[in-house]
Amino acid sequence: MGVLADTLQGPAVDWFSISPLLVLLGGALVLLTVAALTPPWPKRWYAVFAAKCAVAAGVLSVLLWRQIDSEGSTTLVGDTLVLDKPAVWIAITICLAVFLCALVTDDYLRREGIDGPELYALYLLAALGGIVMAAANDLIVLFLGLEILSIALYVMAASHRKRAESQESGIKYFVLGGFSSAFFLYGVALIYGGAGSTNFNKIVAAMEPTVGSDRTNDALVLAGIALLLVGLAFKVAAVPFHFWTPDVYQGAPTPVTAFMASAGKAAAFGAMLRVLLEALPNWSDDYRPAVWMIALLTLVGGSVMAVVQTNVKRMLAFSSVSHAGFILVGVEAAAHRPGAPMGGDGVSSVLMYLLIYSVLVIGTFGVVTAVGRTGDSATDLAGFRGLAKQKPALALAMTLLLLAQAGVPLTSGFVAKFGVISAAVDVHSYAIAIAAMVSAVIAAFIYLRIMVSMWITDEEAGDVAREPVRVPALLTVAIAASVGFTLVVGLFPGWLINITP
Amino acid sequence: MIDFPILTMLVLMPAIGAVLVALASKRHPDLVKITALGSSVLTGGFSLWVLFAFEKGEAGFQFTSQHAWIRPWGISWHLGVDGISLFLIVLTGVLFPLVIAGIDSHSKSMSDQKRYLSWMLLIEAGVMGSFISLDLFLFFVFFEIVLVPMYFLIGGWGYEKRVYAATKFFLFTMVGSAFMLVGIIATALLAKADDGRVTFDLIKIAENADFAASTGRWLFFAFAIAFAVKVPLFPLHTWLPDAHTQAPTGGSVILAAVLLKMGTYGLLRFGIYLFPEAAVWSRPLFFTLATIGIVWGAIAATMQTDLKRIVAYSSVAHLGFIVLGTFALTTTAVSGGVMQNINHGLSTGALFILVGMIYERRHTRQIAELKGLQKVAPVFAGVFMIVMLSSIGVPGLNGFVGEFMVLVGSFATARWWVTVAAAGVILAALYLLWAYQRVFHGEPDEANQGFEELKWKEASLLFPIVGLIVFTGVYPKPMLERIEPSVKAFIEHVEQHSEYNEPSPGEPVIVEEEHGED
Amino acid sequence: MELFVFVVAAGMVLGGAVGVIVRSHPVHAALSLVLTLFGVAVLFVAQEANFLAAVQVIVYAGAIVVLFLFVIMLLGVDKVEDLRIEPFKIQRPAAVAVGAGLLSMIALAIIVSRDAKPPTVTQSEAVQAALDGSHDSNIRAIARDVFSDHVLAFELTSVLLVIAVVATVMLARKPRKGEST
Amino acid sequence: MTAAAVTVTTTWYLLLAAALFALGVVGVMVRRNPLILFMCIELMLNAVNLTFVALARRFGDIGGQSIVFFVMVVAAAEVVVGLGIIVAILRRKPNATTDDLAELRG
Amino acid sequence: MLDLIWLIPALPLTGFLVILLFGRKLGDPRSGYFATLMVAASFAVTVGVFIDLMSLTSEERSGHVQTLFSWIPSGSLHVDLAFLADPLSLTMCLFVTGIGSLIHLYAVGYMHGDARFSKFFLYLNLFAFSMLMLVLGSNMLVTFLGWEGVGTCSYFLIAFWHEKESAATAGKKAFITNRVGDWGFMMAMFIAFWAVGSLDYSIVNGGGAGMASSTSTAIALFCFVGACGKSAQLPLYLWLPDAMEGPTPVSALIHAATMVTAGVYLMVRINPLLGVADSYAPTVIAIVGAATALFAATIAVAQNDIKKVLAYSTISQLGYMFLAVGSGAYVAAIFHMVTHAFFKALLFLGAGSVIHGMHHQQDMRYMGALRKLMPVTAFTFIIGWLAIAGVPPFAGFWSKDEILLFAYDKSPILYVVGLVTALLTAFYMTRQVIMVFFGKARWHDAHEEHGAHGDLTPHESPTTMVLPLVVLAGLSIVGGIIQLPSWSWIPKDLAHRLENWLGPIVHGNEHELSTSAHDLSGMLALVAITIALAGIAAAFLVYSKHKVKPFEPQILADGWGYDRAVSWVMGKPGRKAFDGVAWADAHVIDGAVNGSGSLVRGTAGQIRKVQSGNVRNYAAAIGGGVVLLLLWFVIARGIL
Repeated sequence: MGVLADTLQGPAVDWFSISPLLVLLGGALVLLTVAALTPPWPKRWYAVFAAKCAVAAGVLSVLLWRQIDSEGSTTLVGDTLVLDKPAVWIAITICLAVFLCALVTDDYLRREGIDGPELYALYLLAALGGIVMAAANDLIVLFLGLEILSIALYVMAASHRKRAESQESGIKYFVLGGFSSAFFLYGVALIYGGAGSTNFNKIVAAMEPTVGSDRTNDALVLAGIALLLVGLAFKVAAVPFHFWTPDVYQGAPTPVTAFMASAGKAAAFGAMLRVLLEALPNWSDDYRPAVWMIALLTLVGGSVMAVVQTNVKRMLAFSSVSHAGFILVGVEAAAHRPGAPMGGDGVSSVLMYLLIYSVLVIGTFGVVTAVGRTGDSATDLAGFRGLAKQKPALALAMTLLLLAQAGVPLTSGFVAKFGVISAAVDVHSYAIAIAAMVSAVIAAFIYLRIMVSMWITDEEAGDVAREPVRVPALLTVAIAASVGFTLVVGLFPGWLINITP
Repeated sequence: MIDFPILTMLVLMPAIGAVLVALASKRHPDLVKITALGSSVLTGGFSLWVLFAFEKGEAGFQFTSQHAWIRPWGISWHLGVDGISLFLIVLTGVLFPLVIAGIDSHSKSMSDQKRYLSWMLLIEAGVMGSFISLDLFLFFVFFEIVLVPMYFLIGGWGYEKRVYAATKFFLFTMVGSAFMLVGIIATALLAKADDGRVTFDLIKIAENADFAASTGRWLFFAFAIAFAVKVPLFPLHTWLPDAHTQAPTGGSVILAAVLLKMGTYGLLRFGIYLFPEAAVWSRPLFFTLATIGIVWGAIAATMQTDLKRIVAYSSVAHLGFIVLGTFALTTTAVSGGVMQNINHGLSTGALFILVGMIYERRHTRQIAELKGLQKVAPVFAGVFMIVMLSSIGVPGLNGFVGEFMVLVGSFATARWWVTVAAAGVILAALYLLWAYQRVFHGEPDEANQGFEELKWKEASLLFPIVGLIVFTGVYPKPMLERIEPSVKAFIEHVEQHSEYNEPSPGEPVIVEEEHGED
Repeated sequence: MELFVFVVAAGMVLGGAVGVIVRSHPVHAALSLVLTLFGVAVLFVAQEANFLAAVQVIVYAGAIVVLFLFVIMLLGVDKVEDLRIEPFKIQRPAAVAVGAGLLSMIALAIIVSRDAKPPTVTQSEAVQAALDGSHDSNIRAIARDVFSDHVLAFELTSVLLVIAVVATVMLARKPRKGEST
Repeated sequence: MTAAAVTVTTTWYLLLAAALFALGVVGVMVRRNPLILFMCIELMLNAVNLTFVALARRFGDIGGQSIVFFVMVVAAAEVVVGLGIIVAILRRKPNATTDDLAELRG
Repeated sequence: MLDLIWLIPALPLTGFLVILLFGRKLGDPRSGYFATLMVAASFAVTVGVFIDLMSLTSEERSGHVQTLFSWIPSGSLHVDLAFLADPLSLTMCLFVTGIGSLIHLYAVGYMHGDARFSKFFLYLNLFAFSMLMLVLGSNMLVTFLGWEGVGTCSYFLIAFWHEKESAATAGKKAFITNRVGDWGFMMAMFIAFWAVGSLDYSIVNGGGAGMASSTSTAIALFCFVGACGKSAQLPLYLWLPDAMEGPTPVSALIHAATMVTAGVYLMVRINPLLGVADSYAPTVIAIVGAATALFAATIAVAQNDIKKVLAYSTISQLGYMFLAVGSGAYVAAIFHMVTHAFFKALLFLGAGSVIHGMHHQQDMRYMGALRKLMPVTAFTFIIGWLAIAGVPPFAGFWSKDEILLFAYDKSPILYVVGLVTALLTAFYMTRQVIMVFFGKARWHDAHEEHGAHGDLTPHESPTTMVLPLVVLAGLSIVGGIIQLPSWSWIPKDLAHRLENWLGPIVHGNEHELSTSAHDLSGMLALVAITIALAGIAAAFLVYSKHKVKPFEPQILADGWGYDRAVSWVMGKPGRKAFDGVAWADAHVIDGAVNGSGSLVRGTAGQIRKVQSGNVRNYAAAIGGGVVLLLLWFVIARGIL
């Protein structure tokens, strides 16, 4: 009888604002369906297509950026997504990552004989999840984004059927990932219990009155925050939730590792900033010390653990842990100035770091991909021996990228570190700043080791017999791009700093 | 003339050269060498131009050029030269061509040779940059970037334990600069308070910002650690013997002659200049460390069995004098320190060259395996003797002038330390003469019979340096009158920003007329 | 009455959970899981979440557990896991410690904040209308909520399922020649 | 009935859920069979669901329930993928326990 | 002529440069003659300047400064490269260049045929230059320049035959021991500069009145430390005996006539400071001087090496000079310096001639009865002997007597010590003369021992060597003329010439003899003479007539074992300490550096065990993290 009376009004949807998501989704679906129906595409097409989708999404994001410039930031789809600069920034970062990873992946797949559209589709979908994470305005949406990204990554990690390591890394990542996201979800539940909603604005609103007054009644929320932190810390690979990182990074197909280290980290940190600064600004005093501690552990732990490694992928895994520590320093700095819509040096320094590091790490793993040779197994230091003789250009590129990771001036890495450190210093957390720099020195040791084996160590008898290192076209493009970016940003960082929100 | 960006050229010329060398084709080896030499010679030419165009009486910075680099962070490409940095530039400009032309890198292949040369030129660019940059950030960039080529130089062309030495050098120095980077940022951000926008400009900060005493001291130490490592100041010196010994001759020369000076120069220009109060406050510490360094380095040198290590440790001792003079903060002492930078560069550089030649001839640096070289190679021995005497600090050679000025200048403010430091002069004679006796005196055994006399090529590399050694020793006035005004201004700056007052000696009873001003 | 239901259901839930942890045979573990799931379903009903209760039984107890059993049977991985031996000495104490710590902390939090005034939650009028509606309000309300306030989340779940499909395709697809598993 | 004197508040449910969650955690840490390890994760998710539902009732908010609905989907997806990976591995080495899957270490 | 002072050092410098460039071409002997010519020319110039100066009144004689250029102008420190022409510096120049040229000439013969002939004169000229810088310097720093220069040259020349291990070592020893003294000199300069703001003698000396007596004392004593090093006084005399390793002309020029007197010169130069210094300062100097004199004399008694005897006697005579300085007898000090330069140079050259004739045999036990074979050498040597023994009217007598006179006035003890030294001096010199020139020829034994062949009969030396001997002999006879005592029978205008000449330098600070001493002077002279004769007589009894068994205990031969003690300290505990430092540097300091490195590796090695690769452990770690976080949030932040 009253059926006509209550026709459902869904929330208004500004399709343009979510167009990047749609492009990525569409791209993935096309790859899956069309590729499934058509005979295998000629080589490179899958990769190029995926790359194009990423570019398209990126371009749209840039347009959105313009729009924000003119009309300011808004929320979308019934308050569940935010459209603001950090969100778009992360989106662009992720698209860039997808673009480069696609190029790196192309020849890799054919080399390993597992060609096919699925992996690219997963890139795109994972990217979608990541963007959602960074743009979420609702814990559940954020959680779903997280799951999309994670599950995609589980599969990708396990996708190299020939290598037992690949599958082992898959299962490990999966189990621990599920474990930690259960914690995250429980955290969401507890916060829901305290705030009566999972929407950021509502949470802030609901908690406003209790702030300052007697705090006992939000113990639930505090417990929730703890569990949320666990979930996020796991994703960004912060000590002591980092244990999966080396194993997974080493086991996963190298291009996938690159994707994890770039897009994965970017999304996770985007989400972390959202949760801590947007949803829980009133608790900054509570979680800042925790973040501080985690940052310290991550910095030191990552660098120290890296020192004893001999497998380059593992080294880079630990170095990515210590990079996460650096970014956490920025987060800690940002947490001194919560509230104010994603403002403050902290946030921008983190965002800049994410972009720079993503490009950097993909380039690095790109080189590793090439050096890994067929079977993706020659990734220990010995694999790099005498690379300078065999492929001077490649060695030089790797050297530059490593120096950048070490934070040597005139490279993008230095700019990134500089930004984070100055953010920390600006809020007078000197101790963590110095700790960060010192641990950077420790980490530098492993980069030097890699350089040594490329440039200085003499080749041994067996080395000449090894399969030569091939650097196919698309991979070259990817590496060249990231090296170029590294140098340009290193020499003229002004513009980048200017545009970072 | 000023509108020609000559200082910028000092940095760019070698950098461009490095790139060209790297790109040059392997098929024209001579072309590679010529490119490298050409760019370094040009750079040297520019540095000499700076020297001659330099206004004598001027205390302030000359040839300054400033362009915004990273606006959002208030960082600019700000270069300038004053009396304190002038001769460091000239030394760098003159030494590099000599090293590039005169010292064989013993590269295995042509591509090796190319790499060697471009690393060399990169070092030159970095060193030049750090001597002329007037922007904290810019300085740090140069200060840090030098590590990389040096690392590869030691690691790639060094001796037995080269990788260990190179890594040690890289990480050790990096730890130091880790603190400095934080210090630099903190300085800039704290200085911001006064005038809204952030700036990394050395002069602006030094003139405007006044930090609370405690803050200033923390910041000062953040800087000082980095420089102390670079100098190297006892007890942060142990990277140096390894680096020096393992580096190829060219590397050792550069390392000793110019790289270490980035430390002493930094202490002066960035440490004390920015934080006079803290510097004055912490002088006893630095006096003590410097003095210990002088004695300790000398003693350690005496006991070395490796000729190159002796020279390396002698650097520790000599740099101790420079630090002592720098912190003594009297015009004479500071000028002496600045001058000693150059003197040490010349004499120790030459010593490393000579040791390198010995190694090339005998393929050993072990004193025990050398004997009676003076008999078979008297000229070689003679040159070695002159350089050694300058290093010992015998009057009439350059070493003495700086050393004496440092000591006499420091006596007023650091009496007891000077008393000890002066005793270090005895030790200098001890270890060098002992080494000389073991290597050059006595009857040469058959292994050393065939020791070649100094060749013309080698002579042409050494004689310019020897010439400078003698000239500076006999007639240092031209140098001093260019250094002095800047030093005076520097000390006035310190006096303004701290309660330190430069002591002046008791008034002479006879008026100054007797002293011919020229 | 309510108490009785809670106690029984709680018993099922915990009993099942303990079963999952201690039963050494995978199949038994799976069956204990079913027990837990049913208990949860009961509690759902007790919490007036009828629709969810139904889904719980159908999806979980039905699909998921069956899937588990299927895999167990298919791969014949029904090897009895000997729970008496534990390669890592500290593992179990650690497990207990963590479990106890976790439980105590959260329980503490819950108890401390039990009397806190629950925040006022306002339903979107569409949902409210559904709730006021006389018959099968729960399902209608969920439906309206899902398609209004949580529509994005709903769409995202679809993406999730797509990934699941791709995953199975990737992982299960017969390796082409040249590949060896 | 006298039993009605005692009212079952939301807190009871929350505590129960917490207990269930804790059991799940313990399970993950003690069981070696990947499948069972997996079930334990399911336990944890169920605990969360229970919490949501209880809270949803307390607030009279239907949103909580729809969240549970989504969680179930997530759980399903996870199971599918997880089982996929496990199958792939167990095909390679039957009866492998998680302890056997420790090639990557250090 | 006064403005030609610069020529005095310039000429030897020219010689140095020319020989440096063309030495090989000039060769042997031309380069030698050239060098000699240069020094001789500089002597000529000196004479010219000297005459100029003479013609001035005593007031005008002091403070003629010739500034070449400003050397180190920095801050308040202004050091010019300037020369000071005054009676003192000129006196020094005269005998430096005079005796210098003689010894150059001598060396032409002595070094004939040496492989590095020209190099020898290269060093010799450089030495002459440095020595002249030392004495002519108008400020302490220029003096120091020469001071170090002569030190370096003596290093070169001692180690001239560097193939000989002992020679090389001796050279090194000399340099380093001198460095110890230089430390004192530098300290003195530092204090002086900060006291008066300049290093010019005019200002430093003039400022003496103004500054605290403690300051002037410090300057004076630190200078004395330097002097001890240069002039081989206790405890730094060690290097001089070893320095005999050098060619004999070197020993004559550097280690007898000129360089070693630099210390005395310096003390006289700063006599105004000594004047205003605390009274104990001169006393210290006098005591050290006297002690050294006696100490060295005792050692000389038991030496068998012809040059070692002379070396110790030199040390002893220098002791006399410091005794004089300490007693305020600056003129006497200079007087003795000059006479000593004459006769000691003579003796050394004589000894050189003997060695030359004996085919480099230096051990006196293998000599004897040489007076027939080397008449000239013997004759001149005997004159030198009489001079040093203090037999009138030879030069040595007058100077030594005057010193003793002042010593007596300072303190009887010092006088007695001086007297005993005089006795010993006469004794050991007589001993030497007898062993070398008289008695029976013992040189065959040596040759048999050394199993040498051919005709090794000693022979007289060539003219180039003999000529200087004769000249010096003449000077040793009449040298006393320049400063005769004011005794009744001595014409007034002959007496105290040197004193009047040096008046402007020392007036006011020269000790005024008490009347008692003045009256006693004749008496004391007689005592001195008897003592000298007694010494000679005793030596005759022992060594010629063999009435008494010679008393030459080993302890004396070893120089009281002082040298050995010092080298033991340097060798054993000293070396230990050095090794300790080196060890600490390598293991403690660098150990800390490398240790921190291995610490990181170690911890990493431990942590990686946790990275076991097992999922359940990782889960446990995560769980632990969760609990910790909950502890923080729920307990620390929530409930507390």
